[in-house]
Amino acid sequence: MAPLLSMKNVTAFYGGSQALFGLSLRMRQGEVVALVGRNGAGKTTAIKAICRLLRHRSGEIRFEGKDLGPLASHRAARLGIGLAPEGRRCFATLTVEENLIAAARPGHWNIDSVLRLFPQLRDRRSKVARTLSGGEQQMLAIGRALMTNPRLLLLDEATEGLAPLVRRNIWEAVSELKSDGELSILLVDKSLRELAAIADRCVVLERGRDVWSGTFDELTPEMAVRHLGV
Amino acid sequence: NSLKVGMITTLSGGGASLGVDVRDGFLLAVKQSNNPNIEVVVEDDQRKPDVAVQLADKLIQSDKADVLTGIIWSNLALAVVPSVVNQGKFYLSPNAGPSALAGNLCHENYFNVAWQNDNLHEAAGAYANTAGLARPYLVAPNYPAGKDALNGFKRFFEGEVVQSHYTRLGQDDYAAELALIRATDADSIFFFLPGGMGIAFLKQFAQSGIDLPLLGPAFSFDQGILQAVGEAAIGVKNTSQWSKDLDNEANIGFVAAFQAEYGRLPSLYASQGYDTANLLISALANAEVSDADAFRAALKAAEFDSVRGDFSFAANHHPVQDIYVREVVKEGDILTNRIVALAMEDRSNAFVNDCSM
Amino acid sequence: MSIVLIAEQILNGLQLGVMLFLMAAGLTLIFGVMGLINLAHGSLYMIGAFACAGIASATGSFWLGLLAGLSAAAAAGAIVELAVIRRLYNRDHLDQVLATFALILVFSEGTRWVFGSFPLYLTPPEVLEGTVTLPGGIIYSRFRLAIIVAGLAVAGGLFLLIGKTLLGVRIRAGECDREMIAALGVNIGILYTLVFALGAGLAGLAGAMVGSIQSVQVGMGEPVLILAFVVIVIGGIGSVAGAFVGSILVGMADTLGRFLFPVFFGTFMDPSSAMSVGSALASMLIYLLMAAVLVFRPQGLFGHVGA
Amino acid sequence: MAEPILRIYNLTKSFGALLATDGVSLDLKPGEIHALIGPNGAGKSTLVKLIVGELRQNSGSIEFRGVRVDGLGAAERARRGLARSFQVSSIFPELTVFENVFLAVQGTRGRTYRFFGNDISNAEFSHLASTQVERAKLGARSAAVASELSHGERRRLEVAMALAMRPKALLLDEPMAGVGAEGTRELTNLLKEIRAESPILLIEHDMDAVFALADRISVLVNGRLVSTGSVSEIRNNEDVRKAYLGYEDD
Amino acid sequence: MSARERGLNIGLASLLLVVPLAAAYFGEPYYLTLATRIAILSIAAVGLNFALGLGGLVSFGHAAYFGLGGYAAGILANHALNGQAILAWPMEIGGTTFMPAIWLVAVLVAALTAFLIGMLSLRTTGVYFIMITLAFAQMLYYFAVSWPAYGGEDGLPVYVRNSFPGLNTFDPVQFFLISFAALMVSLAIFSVLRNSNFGLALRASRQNAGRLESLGIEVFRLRLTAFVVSGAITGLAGALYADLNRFVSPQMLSWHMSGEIMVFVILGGVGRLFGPVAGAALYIFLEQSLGEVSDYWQVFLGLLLLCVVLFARGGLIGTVLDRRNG
Ligand SMILES: Nc1ncnc2c1ncn2[C@@H]1O[C@H](COP(=O)(O)OP(=O)(O)OP(=O)(O)O)[C@@H](O)[C@H]1O
Ligand SMILES: Nc1ncnc2c1ncn2[C@@H]1O[C@H](COP(=O)(O)OP(=O)(O)OP(=O)(O)O)[C@@H](O)[C@H]1O
Ligand SMILES: [Mg+2]
Ligand SMILES: [Mg+2]
Repeated sequence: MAPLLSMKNVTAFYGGSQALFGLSLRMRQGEVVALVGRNGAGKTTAIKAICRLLRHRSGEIRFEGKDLGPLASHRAARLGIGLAPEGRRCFATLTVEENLIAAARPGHWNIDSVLRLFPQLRDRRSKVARTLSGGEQQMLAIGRALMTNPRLLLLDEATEGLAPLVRRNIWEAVSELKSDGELSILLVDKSLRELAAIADRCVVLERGRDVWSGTFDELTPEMAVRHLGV
Repeated sequence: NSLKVGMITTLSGGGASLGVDVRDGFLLAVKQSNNPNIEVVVEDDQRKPDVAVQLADKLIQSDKADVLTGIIWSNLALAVVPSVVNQGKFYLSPNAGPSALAGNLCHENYFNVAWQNDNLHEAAGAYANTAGLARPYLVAPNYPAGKDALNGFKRFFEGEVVQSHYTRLGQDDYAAELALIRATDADSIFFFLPGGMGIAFLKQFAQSGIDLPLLGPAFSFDQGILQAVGEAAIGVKNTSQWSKDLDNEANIGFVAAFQAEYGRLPSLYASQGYDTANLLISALANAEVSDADAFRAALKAAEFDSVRGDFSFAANHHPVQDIYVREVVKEGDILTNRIVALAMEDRSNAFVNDCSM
Repeated sequence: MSIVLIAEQILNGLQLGVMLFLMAAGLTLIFGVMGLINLAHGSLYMIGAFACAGIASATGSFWLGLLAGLSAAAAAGAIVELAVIRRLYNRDHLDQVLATFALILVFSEGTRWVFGSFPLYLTPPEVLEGTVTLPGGIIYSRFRLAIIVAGLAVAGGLFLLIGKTLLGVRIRAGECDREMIAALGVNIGILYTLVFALGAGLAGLAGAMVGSIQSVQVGMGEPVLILAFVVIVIGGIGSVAGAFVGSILVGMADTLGRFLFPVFFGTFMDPSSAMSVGSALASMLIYLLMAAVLVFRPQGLFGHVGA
Repeated sequence: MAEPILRIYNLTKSFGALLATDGVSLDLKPGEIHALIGPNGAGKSTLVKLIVGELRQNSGSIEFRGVRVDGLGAAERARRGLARSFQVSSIFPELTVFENVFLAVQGTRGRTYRFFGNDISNAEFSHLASTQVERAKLGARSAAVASELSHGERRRLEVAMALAMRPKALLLDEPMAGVGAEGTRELTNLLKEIRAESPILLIEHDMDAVFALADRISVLVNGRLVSTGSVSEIRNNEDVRKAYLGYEDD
Repeated sequence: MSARERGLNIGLASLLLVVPLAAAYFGEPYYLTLATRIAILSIAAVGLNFALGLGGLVSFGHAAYFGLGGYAAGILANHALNGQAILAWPMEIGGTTFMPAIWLVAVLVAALTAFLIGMLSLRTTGVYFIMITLAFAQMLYYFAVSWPAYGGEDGLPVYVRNSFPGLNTFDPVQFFLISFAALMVSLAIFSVLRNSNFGLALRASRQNAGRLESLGIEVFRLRLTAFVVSGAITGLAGALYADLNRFVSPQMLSWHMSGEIMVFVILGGVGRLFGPVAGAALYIFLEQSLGEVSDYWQVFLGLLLLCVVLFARGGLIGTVLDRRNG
């Protein structure tokens, strides 16, 4: 079976400066993979390349065997890639509800199920996103990505700024999704402890390359110190 | 005996049609003269005073023009003419005739071959007397030429002016003004609204249901824009020193030649450009431009066949000419003008005495 | 000064306002909703008027002309979006200013090239000619009434489109973050082309209608453009309701100013200076109005803080 | 006991019907780290904005170094030593990292209206700026244009700018967010160092960091301060555990 | 500023100085007038570039300061010639044709107006700012058009050129040199200010105003200062322009003028020291040379400008520098 997502030797640049130096990565259907690495290691860049917000220069990115290289980002998204981006990027002048429906596609996730996941958004349905608190915006960004009913969900620091309880709820929801085996998730997050509890596998990035990959059990403290500084 | 003419006129943008006509009339006359010694350099002033001033510098300094001409708009003329004549060059105006240049700023090297700005308005006032229009409502834009226009109208008018209404320059909606007119007891309307303003006014007047005789200077009823106004203009009286049906040999020849050359009927502006060129050609036949005094005298003599018939210069170098009343009529499919009356005979201008030349 | 006259002037103000709204509607769509400074909007208005005049005189039917005006402007808009504007979304607003300034030159002089320097003939259709008498004895032009109706219809339609449809939501989302809405799977490119064409078509419609009672000539779009900008800034950028209210305010202020200022100054000045001071002030009035609104509400009447 | 540097009293702020800050009283004493925690939307950032003057309170007062400052503008408060970092990084994208930090020095020193010449050549000022760049572990990126920074690097820059203001009181809005595990550890050490120079009001959702640093913790829920206490008090407070921390066990 | 950019600037400056002088020497004095025009309009654009390029204040009303500078010069000269006092009370103020005095008045009048307009319009941002600056300029425009005392729409002819001690300002070469020197001075001011503390804060205010406030810098005051400086420089250009044309008119106050000044800045490269010079020079060069090609030359001008926007990012200066960098 073709992997859900495969990246081979991907390089990418911002203008003249290189950010990815030959990154490779494979994900199976239903898998939850954590992408970890120091600040500036290239995690976000990898995610941007997958959803075509940044064109890679060389290498290959395939989703379900289909080459993403020539696709515009809306085409890639329609293949089933959903993004909760770093820095939230909610549509500031739209209401919560409008944010959610703007790019919704039919499926398991709809307004009701998202609001069940984030009850706090329910009271704020008709508030414009700009006036939400940081955490509320973060919830909205995740909810918005879910509303596209993706098969691959990209969560880039999606729990940043969320209260511990909310974070727990999200992780619980993620494990539920995971147990359905329908949704695959590529995660970037800072708390290794929390990642370890839910991710199947972890890929360590350093200076734009994947330097290690394996389960969290295999990630020894020495390696964690060497690659992640902890 | 050669002559270099620099023509600064408006060839681009909204006001280009006037400049194009002046240029075409002028060049037609030059062509007809078969005089290889006349060279004309044409430049586009974009209707901007600063551009016009710099073009004048260019024509004088680089092209070494002896005579300048071509400017359409009074404000551009005021910007350009004084510096041109102060540099010892001649300027022949084919259109603009602001009062300052006829009065205190008059100059021996400046000749106006069209009219003093007030002339057509004065004629309208004079005609209103004879046509029995006793209570006209006057409309003009709020700028110097607009004020001159209404003052010109009142100069010979003997009745009672209901209102002198000034609108915004460039205004294109006249609903408010028309409502005001409807609410007065005016018996006629005199308006000076050049260009698109006049077209808009006439169309809206036709839609307003107001039924009063209209009177205005020729500018809003000239050949070029009459078609755009359409039937709304039929029957309107307008004053002009020229009309294509003026029955003299020069004019008949001009109208035919212009149509043959350009495939359209000539306009007032074309006739003025044509006359300007012919004046120049006649002067050149009698004097060399290098001899300024002789050339000036030759210009002053105005020994050319004007398409207007009799033509001579007053002391301040502005025309003395007849001014007619025309009526807009439909000839076949084409709207045009027909002379219906003589409004003023041998009209000079009101500023002769202000000129100390 | 009679009641009828005042009523008629109020109606005139309303009508001028609606006329401005027809123009401002397209602009607020492009400008407010898409976040694009389009100086060439006036040119699209001109294209609408010229196409209408051209087709109306060729076929003898005003209605065909109107259709032609709308479609020609929409088509021009779509072409402009695809060829030029599309490349400028990610750029500084200033690049858009320069590009659309260049487009004005191309369109204006191009139109003159094609149609000549003289104004064109365009007159309202026969059914809308003449006047009707409204209750209270107000005599009013049919065509102006028709403009009021058309403007109200456009206002309603746009309001629903932008405020109540998914299309509107997506367009506004695109204005906040084009990249993001694309990353969520929306083809924002084609949406923007459509919106731009729609805005352009509205400008064309305005040009065709207004051209029937004004002058169809090169450069006719520029003064209206400035007025339309004034309108949407007063109303608050991107708000259809704001554009509508702004239009009516500007229309009223302009008409009533022209009408009342001379009367007002006439109470203590001689008539001729009252007329000239009054009309000078009237011509500044809408700018005064805009400045006043912005000083007290920097985001316009219906705008959002920070938007 | 030392006088508080910052004391807010009965501060209230509403957005329409929503009471975002509801009669909050709080103080910050010299040398302490006072953590402010609470669920998302509790009003923590709003409180910071009120203190620094980005928002105007509906009622209540703010006293800073013994003087009422609630009538002053934000810039004036900043010059008096109230420094904040932003929850969502707020930087000058086209300036370099160094220039970003340098502006903080220039601004708080009131040196902006120097029309001729600049203070970058002034050793004292530029040293001050580069020290903070180093402290935030951005030394290698000092000359990079800020728009080229990764998210975590921006978060660090955010903190560096706040430090460069030579604050008398430091209000940090989720400084640990986005900097990663290593960054959190580095920042924890840095804040320990800084508390001597300036007391810190720390807003954080990273409880490990909060528990490691805070002298006192206040809990804000729905705009109201529900409790204030030491780390262990809060940690063991049943309500807080349930409503915010979300762990029944530990 | 990179060494490359510095080199390019020096090249541009010398070109602007040498070409017209050489042309005049070889009997084409008109190029002097043209170069003078470029120099003066560049000054106006340098003024705008200060507000727009550094401070991000997109003023669509800089014609106001340009025109006021022009009218200041025109009115002073006019009164000097006709001998009437401008103000009879409370003290008698007459006109003058003494250039430095005229410049001073022009700069002060423009600065004062910029201060007043800035006080009101700097409350707004973005497009609202664009439009409110336009609104104020339009008010002045309509005022000038309908105010009869100084010519209204017809404008105000000056007839002579004002005098500068020790120079013959009627000599095109000398007047060009005066204008060129004024341009260099305004560029020097721009450059010094840009590199100062003030300039850094101003550039920062364009990128993120809210953040600046939290660093202790009042954005409003900063912007107002920049706006006044900007207006003053443009006002000086207006005074020189009046002298170049020996004529002022409301045209100088019109929105087209504002638009043109802005086009110069964008065309040359926003925020670049020599952007306005490059922009004005190219625009005026095109205007001159395309006119020969066709009556419809503006179509070609438009198309060329379009190409510049689409393919030359960062204006002329930006593009030239990028190319060289490879
Ligand atoms: N400008 C505003 N207009 C309306 N409501 C606002 C505004 N700013 C904040 N709010 C609301 O006030 C409440 C408090 O927001 P605040 O940003 O202070 O929360 P917070 O405690 O910082 O949360 P988080 O931990 O998620 O950042 C939220 O419900 C938010 O939606
Ligand atoms: N817009 C940009 N322009 C130029 N360089 C960039 C840009 N964005 C990121 N970079 C650089 O690319 C590299 C990788 O950045 P990326 O954002 O992928 O890191 P990251 O692993 O997500 O880090 P973080 O944990 O801080 O979010 C960094 O060196 C960063 O400086
Ligand atoms: Mg990242
Ligand atoms: Mg917060």
